[in-house]
Amino acid sequence: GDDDADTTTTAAPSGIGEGRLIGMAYDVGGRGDLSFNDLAALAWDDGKVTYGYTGSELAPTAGGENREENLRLLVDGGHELIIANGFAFNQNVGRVAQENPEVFFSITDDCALADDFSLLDLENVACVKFAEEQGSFLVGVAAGRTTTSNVIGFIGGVETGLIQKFEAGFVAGVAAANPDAEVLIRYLTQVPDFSGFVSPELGKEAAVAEFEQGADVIYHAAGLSGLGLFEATKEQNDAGNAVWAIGVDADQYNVLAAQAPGLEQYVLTSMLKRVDVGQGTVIKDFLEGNFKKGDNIFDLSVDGVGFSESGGNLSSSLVTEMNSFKQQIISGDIVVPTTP
Amino acid sequence: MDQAPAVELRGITKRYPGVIANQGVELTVMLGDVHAVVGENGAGKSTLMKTLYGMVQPDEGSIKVNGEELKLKSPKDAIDLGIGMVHQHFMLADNLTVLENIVLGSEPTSRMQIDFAGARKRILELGDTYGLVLDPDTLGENLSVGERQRVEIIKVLFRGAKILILDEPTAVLVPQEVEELFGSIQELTDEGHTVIFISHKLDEVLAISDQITVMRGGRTVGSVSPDEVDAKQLAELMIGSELPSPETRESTVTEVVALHVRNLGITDPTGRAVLDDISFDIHEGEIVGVAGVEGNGQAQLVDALLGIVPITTGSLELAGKDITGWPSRERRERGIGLIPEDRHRQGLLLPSPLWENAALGHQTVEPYATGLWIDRAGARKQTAEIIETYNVKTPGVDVPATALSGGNQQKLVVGREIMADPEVLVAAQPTRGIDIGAQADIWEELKKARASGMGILLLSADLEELIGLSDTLHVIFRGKFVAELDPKQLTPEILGSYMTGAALDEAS
Amino acid sequence: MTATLTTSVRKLLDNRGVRWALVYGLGAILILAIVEQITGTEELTRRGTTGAALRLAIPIMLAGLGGLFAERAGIVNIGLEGMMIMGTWFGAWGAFQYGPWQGVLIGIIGGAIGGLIHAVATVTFNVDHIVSGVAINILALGGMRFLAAIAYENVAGGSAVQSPRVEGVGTFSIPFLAGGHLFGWKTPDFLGWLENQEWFLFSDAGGALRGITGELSWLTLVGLALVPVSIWLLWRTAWGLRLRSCGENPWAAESLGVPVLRMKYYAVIISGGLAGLGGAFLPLVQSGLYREGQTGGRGFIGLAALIFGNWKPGGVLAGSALFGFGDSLRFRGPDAVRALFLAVAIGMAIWAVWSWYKKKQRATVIQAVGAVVALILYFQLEEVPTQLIGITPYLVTLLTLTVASQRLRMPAADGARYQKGEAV
Amino acid sequence: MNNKWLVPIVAPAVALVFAFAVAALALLLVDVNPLDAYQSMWEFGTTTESLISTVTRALPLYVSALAVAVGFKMGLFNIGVEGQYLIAAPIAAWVGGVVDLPAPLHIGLVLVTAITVGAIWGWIPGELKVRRGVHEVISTIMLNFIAIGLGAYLLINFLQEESDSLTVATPLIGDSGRLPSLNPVLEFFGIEPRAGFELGSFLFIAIILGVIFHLLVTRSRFGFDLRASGVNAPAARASGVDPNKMIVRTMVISGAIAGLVGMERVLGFFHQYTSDFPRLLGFNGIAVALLGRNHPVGMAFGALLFGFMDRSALILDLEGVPREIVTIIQGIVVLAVVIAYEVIARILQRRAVKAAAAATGELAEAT
Ligand SMILES: Nc1ncnc2c1ncn2[C@@H]1O[C@H](COP(=O)(O)OP(=O)(O)OP(=O)(O)O)[C@@H](O)[C@H]1O
Ligand SMILES: Nc1ncnc2c1ncn2[C@@H]1O[C@H](COP(=O)(O)OP(=O)(O)OP(=O)(O)O)[C@@H](O)[C@H]1O
Ligand SMILES: [Mg+2]
Ligand SMILES: [Mg+2]
Repeated sequence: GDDDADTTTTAAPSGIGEGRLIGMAYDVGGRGDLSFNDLAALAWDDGKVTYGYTGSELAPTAGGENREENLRLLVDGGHELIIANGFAFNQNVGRVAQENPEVFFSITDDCALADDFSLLDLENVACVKFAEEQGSFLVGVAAGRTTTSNVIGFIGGVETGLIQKFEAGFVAGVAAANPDAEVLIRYLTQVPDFSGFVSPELGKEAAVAEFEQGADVIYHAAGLSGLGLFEATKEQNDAGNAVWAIGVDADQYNVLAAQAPGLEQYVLTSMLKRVDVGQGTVIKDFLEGNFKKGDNIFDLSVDGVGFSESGGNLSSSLVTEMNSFKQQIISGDIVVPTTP
Repeated sequence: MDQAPAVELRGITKRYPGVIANQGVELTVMLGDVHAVVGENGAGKSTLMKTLYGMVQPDEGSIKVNGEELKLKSPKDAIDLGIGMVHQHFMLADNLTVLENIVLGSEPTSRMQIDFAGARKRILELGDTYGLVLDPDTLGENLSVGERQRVEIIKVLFRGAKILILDEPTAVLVPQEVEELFGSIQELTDEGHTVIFISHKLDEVLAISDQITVMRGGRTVGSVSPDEVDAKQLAELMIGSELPSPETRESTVTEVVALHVRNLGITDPTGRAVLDDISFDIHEGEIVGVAGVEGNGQAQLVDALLGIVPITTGSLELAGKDITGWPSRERRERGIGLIPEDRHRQGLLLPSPLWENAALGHQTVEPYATGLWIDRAGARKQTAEIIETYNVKTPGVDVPATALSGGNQQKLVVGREIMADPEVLVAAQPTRGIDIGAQADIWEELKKARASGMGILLLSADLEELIGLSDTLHVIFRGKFVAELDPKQLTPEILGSYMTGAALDEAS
Repeated sequence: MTATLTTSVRKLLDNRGVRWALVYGLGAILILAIVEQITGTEELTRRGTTGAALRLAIPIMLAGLGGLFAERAGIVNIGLEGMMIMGTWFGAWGAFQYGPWQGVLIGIIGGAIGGLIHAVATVTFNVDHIVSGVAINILALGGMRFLAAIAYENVAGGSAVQSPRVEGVGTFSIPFLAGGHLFGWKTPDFLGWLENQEWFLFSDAGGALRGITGELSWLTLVGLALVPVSIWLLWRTAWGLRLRSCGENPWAAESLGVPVLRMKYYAVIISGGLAGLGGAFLPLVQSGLYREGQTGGRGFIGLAALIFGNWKPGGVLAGSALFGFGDSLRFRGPDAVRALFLAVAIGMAIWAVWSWYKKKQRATVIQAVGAVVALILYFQLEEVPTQLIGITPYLVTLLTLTVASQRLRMPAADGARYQKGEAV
Repeated sequence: MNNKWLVPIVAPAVALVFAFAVAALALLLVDVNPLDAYQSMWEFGTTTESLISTVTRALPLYVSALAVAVGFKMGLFNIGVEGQYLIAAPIAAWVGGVVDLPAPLHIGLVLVTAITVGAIWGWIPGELKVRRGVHEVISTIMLNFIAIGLGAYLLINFLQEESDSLTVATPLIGDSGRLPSLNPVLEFFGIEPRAGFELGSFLFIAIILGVIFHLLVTRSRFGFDLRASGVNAPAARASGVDPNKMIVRTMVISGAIAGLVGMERVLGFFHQYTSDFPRLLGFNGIAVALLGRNHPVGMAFGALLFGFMDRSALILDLEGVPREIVTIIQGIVVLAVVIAYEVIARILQRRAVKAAAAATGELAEAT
């Protein structure tokens, strides 16, 4: 589902952003996390080229304490639209957006919230949300069809509600395709320890354990820690066991081919969570004067989530089956659960 | 003979901040001699010896060894020249074996490893030759004082030293052990070694040395032959005046029991009794002395009286009250004072101001405290009074305790304990390591306190002091009180034989 | 040939440390095998479990060995964490620039630089060791962040907080035991075969040993080799004796012509180098890249392993292994963790019986209580909550220390401020 | 005698200059003009908003430093402040969120809860050290990790309030449980910070804690025992101090103060505990304690310095200068300051000894 997604963002008139300022506030990890920060950066960078706007980007410290300060700095810097890339910004955006009604904000994965976590309905905040469970369902189907051992692994980075959405969708997908298959579920760390998203060594040990327990396909929703899964997958294959990994967020076949060549061929598919599409859409809408407050849902129907076919590891029959599940989800015949 | 002297020190001057430890010191030691260096505390003996051993670099002066003028940059240089030193304070690592302690720094190696077998053999040979028996594989911590001494000497011999410096080797030994040591020294000089020997004990010096150098106030006062002088003359050379004595005058002992100790016993975690069935009384106005070789339970006795270690058996009564279960704080508040044996370890807060040091041990009572708070003004005033009464030489009450000389530190400790007027004062080594002048002052204060009705428990390694000050004298041996002696009819030799257990063997 | 082999094996067995290691090792496997029978899990003695345990243990052990060298020379090194951080950055950078083994070397140098700073502060300037160590931890964090920002910010796959992927040092299997290659010939995999036989105890032992003999990283091998090397260096050579004497009684050492200050410098620099190696292990073996915060407190845990191991190399290894084992179980599901509590209970019960036999009443009581606590945990926790799985290794370490800690003995002059010529 | 005041000023000043100089070299290496960088840091850092932010950042650091310093004073190294506040904060915040009381009681209850939980978490290593000889450095390290895990367990299973949000958080504390902002006071003085920057009244709590710390340590009998134990444990013991009680009490007090570390954020800002609550305050508190030499005023300056640097560093990102330079400065300052103190202390010690020797006339006697 790559190609249609790109067309949605590139059709805008160029030059409409000249002289305007759009700011980017990453979440912990910042640019270079090979994951959703990089995807947001992609949208922002592309937009600069396409529309001609400028602006600053900021990343918080490792603990993330200064998220709100970063937002305020960007406000002070005169940015008109500020992308807050991560659900952890929800209350921060809630406060800053109320204080600065003239500035627009776009949050990835969540909405502006009041201090008591009630939803704030603000004119100047867009909520970019993804139906991760739907995409995960589809790769779950791929896993269920591919496994020969009927044991499938899931590795979550940190046990948060967000990652549980991935888990729930994936497990449902596996069950739909292969009711006999068992899914092993491991989370690398627990809140408030968020290092599970950035620890390839933990990802690797979890993968090694699941492979040893019989899994032959493992899906990860663990950010950078997923690198460990890919390494373990390669080692297993080198040792003669045919096993697969499923990537997340970006098309990890392509990412690995560029940055860790040699690992990509074991990527069965990736669950695409198109943060670039989501934020790119908001940027475009904003510049065109069509800023849409509140929920901007990116699900299968708009190719906000999906799966990748890079590497050609999915058989065409399987792709067909996945696409048919996709249609059933879009049509509402299948409702994918969001909690395990 | 025109053979060059083994050691020739000329014009050695060493300055420390505020002190000139050595000033133009001259020392000539002939080959094969036992050469004694005497002088009161702080005369500069150890400094001079460390200079010869390369541990201290002199500011001025020259060093000749076997006729050759040299610069000694570190002990390594001295060791290479065949000089060895046994330090005043033993230099042993408790957690290394005797063997390791001895070979350290001069390890025989084969194939990149220490040749332990070869070293062990050498050590046993040396021990045989000089009568220094040792087990090379015990840990340093398990050694008695005498054994430590032997290890130190073998250390030196192991390095093939021809010139041995022994800095106060007899201070911690009982007379019988001193005999053994002197036997070994004899063997050494017979073999052509040169020995430099430091001691405060003039009879020893006269007995063993071939030549004596006297130091006073950092300078050499002269060099004499033992045939020319007697102990009294030597002492006068040392201090420039008559020897004071610790003699007490008339008895002040009363009938009132200040401290009543019954069947006191302590067992250590391994089940060994370190104190066993100890009973004694201290009356008001009485000094009770405890004699014993170091490590026979004295430290534990002090700790037990102060409540620092729990006792296994027995009971304690202070002025008629049972204090067996009291914590040490309460005991101190209710009248047990302590002059600890090591003032730096147990008696002082070196970096803290004098007034805090004066309050130490009395920080919960007036005038140092009011209620839950420290009374800083009161404490300062009291400190000034101690300084005044006990003649502590200091610029003020706010200088850190480190700034004071040892003797003045000790006077402060003695002063604060006596001024607090305890029922019972535990005085451990009250005059250790301080010079004769300060020593006499402290003896005087202890006598005064006794006269005022204080009960005093005196533990000392100085047998003269014990015999001179005590009204009653107990001998402690392997954690037991083995004899009660009358100090009036006692010589250090007899006392020494009790302390080593020799007299007991004869008796039984 | 066989004669020399048997004599060298016999010589090895004559060593008390080796004998005890064998006894403890086999005892542990026996307990684990019994627990597996009782609980029905198979995770405790799987090769993956022990393999992961070893991988997780090595960086901790290297930090602990680093601490050992420093503390044996009398310098407390709480800056191990910082030196490890320097090792991660330098190791990854070296590998990125030049290649994996150069990375190892540069990682060691990076850590050693941290050691040098600690030595200057504590040995030359006599700064309190803890203070200096804490400062180095902060400095290393900031320094490596800064270096990462300038080295990786503009590199594909890198950023201010992480390096691009770097190549690791490769793995190795022991021939015959784990089917390693010998001159290109793949030898039989004896332990792997044994593991699959389902013979009680033997297969468990086979699995557990297969994990620590097969697919080892070369760096793991280096790390393991450093244990006997350290023992040899510290307890057999003159240099080692001198170094230890500085931690036991530097004044005595000085009086015998040992260059105490220089020895302390050596020790602390080596300490840093070892911690650096432990740090470099993370990018080069475990994660394939440098990442800020990657050490995750392993330096501190290394310090704990050092104390746990009573300041002895074998003890450090044992402490790290225990920790690594607990840590490896958390990836193997809640049942495995729960089973571990049963193993701990049995172990402590045996220990209590031993103490009772030795007539140590207090120890018996405490160990028995420890056993009961572990047993209660085992029965009460139907399934260990996921949030608590992660803390298992810390809990087990703390519990073990609480039960054991009386026999520890640190170097007598550890942490003492030493100045030349101040000997009394 | 004015040495007494000179040292604590000169040593840090020298260290600061040195640290900024080293950092300047690092900046030159990456082609940044250090003077420009420092100037923009200064300009940004001294705005009203930044100053408020500086104080806000300094408050938890200060409390954390106090907690560490209590231990340091007797030679106990409480590396466990981190765990103590991270276990105290969620529980205290939860208590604040589920009760409803009149304002002072409400706030008081939350504070007391935090103190109690922190004290318990500090008591464990104290008791383990005394009873089982477990070194406090290891036990507190282990307990830090355990606190984080246990905190997560409690938060997720018991303390969290169900909401649609992905953020896990305790229930919001009602108005009566919130510390008021001091901005009205600032406005009274004509200072009107922009919205979003509030000077919290936790400031008063921190000041009171500092005063209590000072009285406790330097004026009370307990403090005397504490310091004596730190300077010379055997001497303290001989003076009647029970070292075991002292260790336990000190760890409990240290833990109690540590429990308050998170309260500025809980009561003054978040009004709840969330899964992304600030971490590392305990470790940074150690640095501040070292910087301020365990002195309440010194630590206040140290905390403010760290706060100022953290805040002013934010501008560097916008200018394309690596913000990490500030952490380098912080690390160097801590190391340089202890070295500077050591060197100056040695010089002074030498002088004091000389003066005392002169007074006793030993000098005259020897020459
Ligand atoms: N390292 C030092 N720093 C400062 N002063 C010192 C140092 N070593 C010795 N002194 C001083 O030098 C003087 C001589 O000391 P030394 O130890 O040589 O005396 P001594 O004759 O050996 O005394 P004792 O009989 O007590 O052993 C004393 O005043 C002592 O305080
Ligand atoms: N009696 C014992 N009971 C339990 N464990 C023991 C016993 N003796 C030795 N060990 C263990 O075996 C290991 C080696 O100890 P051992 O003291 O024999 O080695 P070593 O080489 O003599 O020590 P070092 O090198 O410090 O002299 C240690 O980890 C110790 O815990
Ligand atoms: Mg002397
Ligand atoms: Mg050994």
